[in-house]
Amino acid sequence: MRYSILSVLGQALKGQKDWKPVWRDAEPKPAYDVIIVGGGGHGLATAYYLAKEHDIRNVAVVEKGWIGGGNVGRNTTIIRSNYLLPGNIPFYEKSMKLWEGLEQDINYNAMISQRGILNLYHSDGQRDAYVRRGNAMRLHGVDAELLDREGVRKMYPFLNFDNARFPIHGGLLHRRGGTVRHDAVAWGYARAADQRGVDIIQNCEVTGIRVENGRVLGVETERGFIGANKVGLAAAGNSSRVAAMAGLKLPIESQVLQAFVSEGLKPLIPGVITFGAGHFYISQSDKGGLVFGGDLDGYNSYAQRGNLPVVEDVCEGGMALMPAIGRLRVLRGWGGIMDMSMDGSPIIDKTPVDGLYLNCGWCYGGFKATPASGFCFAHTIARDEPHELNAAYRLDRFRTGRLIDEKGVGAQPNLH
Amino acid sequence: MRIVCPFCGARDAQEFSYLGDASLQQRPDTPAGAPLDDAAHAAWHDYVYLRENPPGEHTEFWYHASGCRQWLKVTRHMRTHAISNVEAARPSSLRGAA
Amino acid sequence: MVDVSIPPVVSALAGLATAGQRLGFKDGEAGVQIAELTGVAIASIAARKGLADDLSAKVQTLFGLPLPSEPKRVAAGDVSIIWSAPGQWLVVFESGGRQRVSDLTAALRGLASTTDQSDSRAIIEISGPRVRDVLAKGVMVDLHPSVFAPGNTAITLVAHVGAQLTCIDAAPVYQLMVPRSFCLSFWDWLISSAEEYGISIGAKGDPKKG
Amino acid sequence: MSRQPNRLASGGLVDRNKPQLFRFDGQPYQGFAGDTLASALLANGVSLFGRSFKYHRPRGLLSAGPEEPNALVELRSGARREPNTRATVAELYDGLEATSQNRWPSLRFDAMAVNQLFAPIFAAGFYYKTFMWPAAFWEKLYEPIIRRAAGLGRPAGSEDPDHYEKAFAHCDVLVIGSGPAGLMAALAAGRSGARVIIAEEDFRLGGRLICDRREVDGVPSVEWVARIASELEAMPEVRVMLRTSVFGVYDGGVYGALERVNDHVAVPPEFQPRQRMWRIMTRETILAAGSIERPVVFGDNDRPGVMMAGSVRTYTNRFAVAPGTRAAVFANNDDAARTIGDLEAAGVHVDAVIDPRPGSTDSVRSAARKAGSELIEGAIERATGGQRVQSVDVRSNGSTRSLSVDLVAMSGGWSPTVHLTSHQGSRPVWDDQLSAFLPGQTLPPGMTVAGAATGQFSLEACLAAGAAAGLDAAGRCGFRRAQLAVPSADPESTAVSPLWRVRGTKGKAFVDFQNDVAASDVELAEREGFRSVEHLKRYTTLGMATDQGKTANVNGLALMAEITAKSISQTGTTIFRPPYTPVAIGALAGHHRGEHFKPTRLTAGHAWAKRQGAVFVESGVWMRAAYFPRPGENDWLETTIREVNTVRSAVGVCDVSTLGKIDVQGRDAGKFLDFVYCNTFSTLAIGKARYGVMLREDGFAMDDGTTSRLAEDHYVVTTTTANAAKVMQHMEFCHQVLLPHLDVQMISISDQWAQYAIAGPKSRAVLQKIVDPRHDISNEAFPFMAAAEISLKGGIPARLFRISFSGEMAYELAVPAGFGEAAIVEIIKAGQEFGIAPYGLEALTVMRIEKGHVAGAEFNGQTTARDFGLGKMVSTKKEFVGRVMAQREALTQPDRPILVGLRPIEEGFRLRSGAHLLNRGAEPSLDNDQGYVTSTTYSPTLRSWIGLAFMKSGKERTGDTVRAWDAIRGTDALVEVVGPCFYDPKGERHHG
Repeated sequence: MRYSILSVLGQALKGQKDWKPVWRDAEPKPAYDVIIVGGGGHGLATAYYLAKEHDIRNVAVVEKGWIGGGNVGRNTTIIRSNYLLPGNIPFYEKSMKLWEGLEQDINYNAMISQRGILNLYHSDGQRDAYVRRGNAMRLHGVDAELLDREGVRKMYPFLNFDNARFPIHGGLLHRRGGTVRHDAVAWGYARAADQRGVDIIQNCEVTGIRVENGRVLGVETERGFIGANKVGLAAAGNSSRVAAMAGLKLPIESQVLQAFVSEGLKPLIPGVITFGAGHFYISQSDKGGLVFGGDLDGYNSYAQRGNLPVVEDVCEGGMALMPAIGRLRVLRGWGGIMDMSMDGSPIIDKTPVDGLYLNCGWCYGGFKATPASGFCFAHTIARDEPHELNAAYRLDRFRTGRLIDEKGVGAQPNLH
Repeated sequence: MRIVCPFCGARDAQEFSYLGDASLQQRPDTPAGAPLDDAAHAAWHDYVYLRENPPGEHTEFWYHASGCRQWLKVTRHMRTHAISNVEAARPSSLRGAA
Repeated sequence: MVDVSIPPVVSALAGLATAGQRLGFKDGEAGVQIAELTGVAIASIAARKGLADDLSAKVQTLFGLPLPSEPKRVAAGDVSIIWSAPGQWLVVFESGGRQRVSDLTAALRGLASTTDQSDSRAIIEISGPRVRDVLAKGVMVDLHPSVFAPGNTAITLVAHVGAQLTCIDAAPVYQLMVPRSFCLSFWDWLISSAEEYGISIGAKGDPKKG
Repeated sequence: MSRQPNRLASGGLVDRNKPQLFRFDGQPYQGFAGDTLASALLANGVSLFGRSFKYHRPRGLLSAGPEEPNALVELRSGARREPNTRATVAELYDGLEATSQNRWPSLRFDAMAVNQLFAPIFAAGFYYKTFMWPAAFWEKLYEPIIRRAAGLGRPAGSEDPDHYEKAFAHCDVLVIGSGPAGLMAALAAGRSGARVIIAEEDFRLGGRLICDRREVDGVPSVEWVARIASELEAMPEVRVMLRTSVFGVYDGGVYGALERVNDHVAVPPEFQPRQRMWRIMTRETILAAGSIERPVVFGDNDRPGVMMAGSVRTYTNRFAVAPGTRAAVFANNDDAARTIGDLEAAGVHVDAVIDPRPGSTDSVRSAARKAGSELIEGAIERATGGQRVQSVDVRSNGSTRSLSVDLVAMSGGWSPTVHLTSHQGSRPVWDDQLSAFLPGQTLPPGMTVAGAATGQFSLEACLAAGAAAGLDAAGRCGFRRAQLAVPSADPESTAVSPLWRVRGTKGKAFVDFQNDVAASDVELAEREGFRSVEHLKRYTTLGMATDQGKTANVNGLALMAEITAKSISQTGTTIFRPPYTPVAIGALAGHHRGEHFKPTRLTAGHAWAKRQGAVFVESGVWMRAAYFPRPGENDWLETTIREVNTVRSAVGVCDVSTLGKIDVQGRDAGKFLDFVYCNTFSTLAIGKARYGVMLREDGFAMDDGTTSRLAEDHYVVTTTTANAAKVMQHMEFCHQVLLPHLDVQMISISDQWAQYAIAGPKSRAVLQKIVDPRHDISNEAFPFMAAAEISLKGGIPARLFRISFSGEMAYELAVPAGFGEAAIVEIIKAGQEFGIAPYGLEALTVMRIEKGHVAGAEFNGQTTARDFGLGKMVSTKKEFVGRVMAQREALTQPDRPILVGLRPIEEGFRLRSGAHLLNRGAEPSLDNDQGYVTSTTYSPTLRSWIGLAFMKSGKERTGDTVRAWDAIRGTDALVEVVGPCFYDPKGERHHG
């Protein structure tokens, strides 16, 4: 049923009786044109754009648990396109443009809210680095403004301007950045893909990838073999594990990133703020919770939980930046497993195996990329070649040295 | 998380810094001056960029930065974080200490 | 030879507190005593490869002390030796000044790499009935007497500052070695952690020695 | 002043001699020491505590503990305001101020209650289906309204005035909870000699033992608790921690706990923290956290006056408060008997006991008979009344009748408090027998669970289980198990048969009270396919309120199971995550805020520079002098220009102590340095210094600095200030992991040496006045790049390096840090006659840019030695870190951006870092991007702004004019591409 004022009011009067499942809980067919491994945001978006942009509808999304149970359901909901390097800017700007039209496109309210992201700087060097970034963004028509200390104070008077260890000098403001209701992205794409005939198969873990003479034939699952002409892997967090089923070793480590939410509060923080002198970023959800996070725990892990030192580090950053939150309480913390790549940038590419495609290495930036990732991965699968937007996200860049290392920390994933 | 440093005893992981996959000890041996063939490039690519990343036990480098400044090889389970072995990266025969 | 025109060595804690001062909670006996040990000379020694045994033998003859092979401190007279890493130790001289380091360097040439560290650390002695309550606010290692007795030492992180903590008496009395450049921050933490119990500042050693 | 109308004449654990005055919504009240805010308000006849999240329905007390979903208030005021504080755990103190929240204008008359009219629309997940038309309205109209309506309490908008601490504790056995199981566990472990910590989140030990009227060892349970408490207090190795909530379980036996040191007073005493966050490291843990009573889901079960039966007993027994006058007891278990007895004892008449179990049970029947209460086999369909329950509709064998009561004590059975057992991923398992989730199979290592937390609901079982657990834990820690008799307890019946919801009820039947999730929302979620527990939670927000579903989760899951005709174990459960109860952010930060956020490092010359009026700047964790203003100088630039001119024309001195310094000794020291640097050091002559560049293994530049050779087997390495620690770690890796066979010893000497750059044509003259005469530092004896160990002022040991960052004849003089201040004083004294002046980081930067030296801005991790124009330095003869990867095609391609100098065409134009370079006439676009400006400065020497940049094919483009495009700052100016070295390119001056 299409969502409209009429249908919503109608159902209100009928006691919400006629709503149908938002997506079918499909049973696997013997074979598909394309199988997407991973029912997270990227996998579901890929299926949607395969159907919408390339009219490939005989598609299955195979998920080991329930859709949206991975990182799309455990992140800090931030979207932005404030990148520094040419390989990244056009891709993330495409993502931002897709976000801007998403709700009308899929008829689902994901509560996209361009509240603005402010990256604070605390030294001249940091300011200059942000100016370099801001200018790079402007070269591609992405919005970026430099605020001085007073400009920041006007926006956020309750930040620590008085006794800070690293005083706030100003910030780089990206007004089109903001937040999205993360779960709704998975559900909305699932609904839209389902409506275009895509099968969403939950509780069906992929246990193997069948390859013969260098060509993919399909996937082995808990529920048996499912054939496919093409298989796309979108299992960020578990990419190494899944790729290993096809004999691939990846330039990726799986690491845990924690995030936190406070008790519900009346509005305090209108936009998104990132601290430049510590690992801390924060926004406030529509429900009133402060959603915040910081650095990776810094070691490999497949356990969706972290440890206390990072919790403390994040809160130290929070108190240093905004001592007004001292008496507010952390309600819940969670950990997501990040595909940390060797240069901090993702991989969307073909693989040495015919018909097998790879979408991984999102580090902790995967959520904001969801629409463009699905869009580009769909294109790469449908056309058997990368879209120009993901032309830089090749697997061979580590060999050639065409790295996309925004932070410039080299081959050490926990520093990206 | 607590790591039992073979020299300092049980310490919070907070005192250590992480490098990762202990295969970084097997540095390719490419003689200087010799021309670099594809094999050499491939070997170096794999050494610098490819990592073991298993969901089970994993042997990795940790550095006791806030303690004895020794590089350690830690064998840890990636799902439980349980540590089954810790040893010095440098064999004791090559340490200053007897 | 030390020349009279040489100015005194200035401690990193100079001016932060003066002996006899009382800080924090005022009533009753102070919960902790804090004193800086000044006038010490410190050498770090690292065994040359394969010569650890010869080095310990040499040190034994020089000071009648063994080189601890685990995190321990041994002391005799005005000399103490503190383990600082496998094959590395700190030799602390409470008198005689920097000359002692030069002498040691000469004596150990070929056996050890010796480095003067006399100015690199402040040494703070802390004791009193509440000393363990104070240290518990930053020290992550277990200080229970059954596991951290006199002679035990630990290089560790204390309130974001790398420091070396040694138990030197069962009273208990602890010695903290803090990198010079971090002293102000460390002092801020120490005082704010101790002031609820009351602090009395003391003094140890002879600040005049170069 | 009200006189506590509902306070019982006697009994309870409150101190009637200590009256406490407090205010709620401005209204003054009186309570007693030992009260919670909840019990005190209840004693004063207050039944309306708050408003619900979505519908703003009037809400009263549901519970008496941390599971409370309804009675949330803003505690304290001003900067100390604490929103969402549970009245049920807020300890009463004299002068307490509390305000109700999430209502307007007042708690009684809340305009937002109109939401109840729209309840049919506001079903679960309705947001996702609407607010999309027209698109622009979401951010402009809908969302702002929703945000204002959402949220609960108001945060204080200003800095938290209290301070917080962290602390670390170690023990053999950690006991969590001090009910019967916890007390026995602590006693058993303590008597066995183990180091024990027993943590209780309440301000009294005892758990249910002080809330129910029980007998242990033949004495009233309250007395027994007191006896055990004093024995525990007397044990030297046992630490009893009251007001301490263990909130999280972490790897390696680490537990997070929050001690509320001073939340029970208006303001913390001087020198004391408000709260202390403990990291407890333990070998064994006994979880004795008890259990939480479940509500029953029936129509309008959220009316104030509808309370959990166990909490009703807590209020009557522990706090001596009568929660009502005429009660109905509605329970599916035999606790009903105790509830009836306690209410009657408190003078509250129980009109009816409603028991859904066919035939009820003997114990309930006899209790009802004794109390003269009518026993009704059936269920409550609906509670009626507005801001207080007035009656209940009871259905019994087919017919429904109304009973007028002002108190409903309900009980749906007990859910073990298993939260901490699942913090490491272990899922609780459903037990049909007990109709409860029990701890999962794989508990966190070292944890055992005892008592009600593992489904042992009888007192005797709890006492026995606690004792056994304590003895076993001590035993596993190597202690001899103490002799310990398990005390007896009065008999009881714990029979229960599940009742999740009363079917076919009218009105909203709430599952999650705080988030207003009703049974109908669970049904809708199922209808729309959100059947997995994770989807149910996320779609309906069930269990996501501040109580984390402590009273709601199990009922919600049971409902979903019922609707989908599955068993509860098939339906499964979400796992709990830390923290168990919400923890203040300030407590998790502790001491490290404001100026103490990170440590501050100071050089030995800091105090001196301060006295000279230096302006300091953060440089990593260091504070460095940026410039030394003099009277009459208007800004940093004017001062900096003067400092530069002084150096270029005479002599200046700069504190460079922050540079990392590493002492490298050993027979293989030279060989080792050859491996970590891209250029060669084994060939460096003794008494010489050399500039070196270090690469990462991936071939990009990592750090640079000068290294000097003091002896055959002794080098001193300097690193940049920023990378000191990183380089030390890297060098240790290279030695310990890659080249363990080398004889090399490394130690940091950064804190040992204070170091000053003395630069300018007169620098030697200055030094000659302080360096002891026996050291010849003439140009011949001590030329450019010479290094030596010397002495000053008749014996101050020192090291002298003839190196230059400024481009002038210059030296770096190092002295033991203890002489750091003395040395700078002597240098200045000696330099007076030559017009010496101290200079800071700004002037240093100006001069290094004039010389085209690379620094932090160029070492951005994306650049190579070749990009710096230092390709020639890179050895081709020897192996070193980064050698092979630096030869990859993208790192060597000819048009790769390389370091160039820039000079604005327009006189006086201020060139700024961060600008990008475009060819003249080219459209601003990423494709046309030619490079970017890394460092800029005003050059007093050239009387112009100048800059360094990385530019595509930069070398070939020398002489070209390009655009410095800075849209961020709104400038777009023409600049000439020149060589990176603006000053004395031949390098004649530093040769002196």
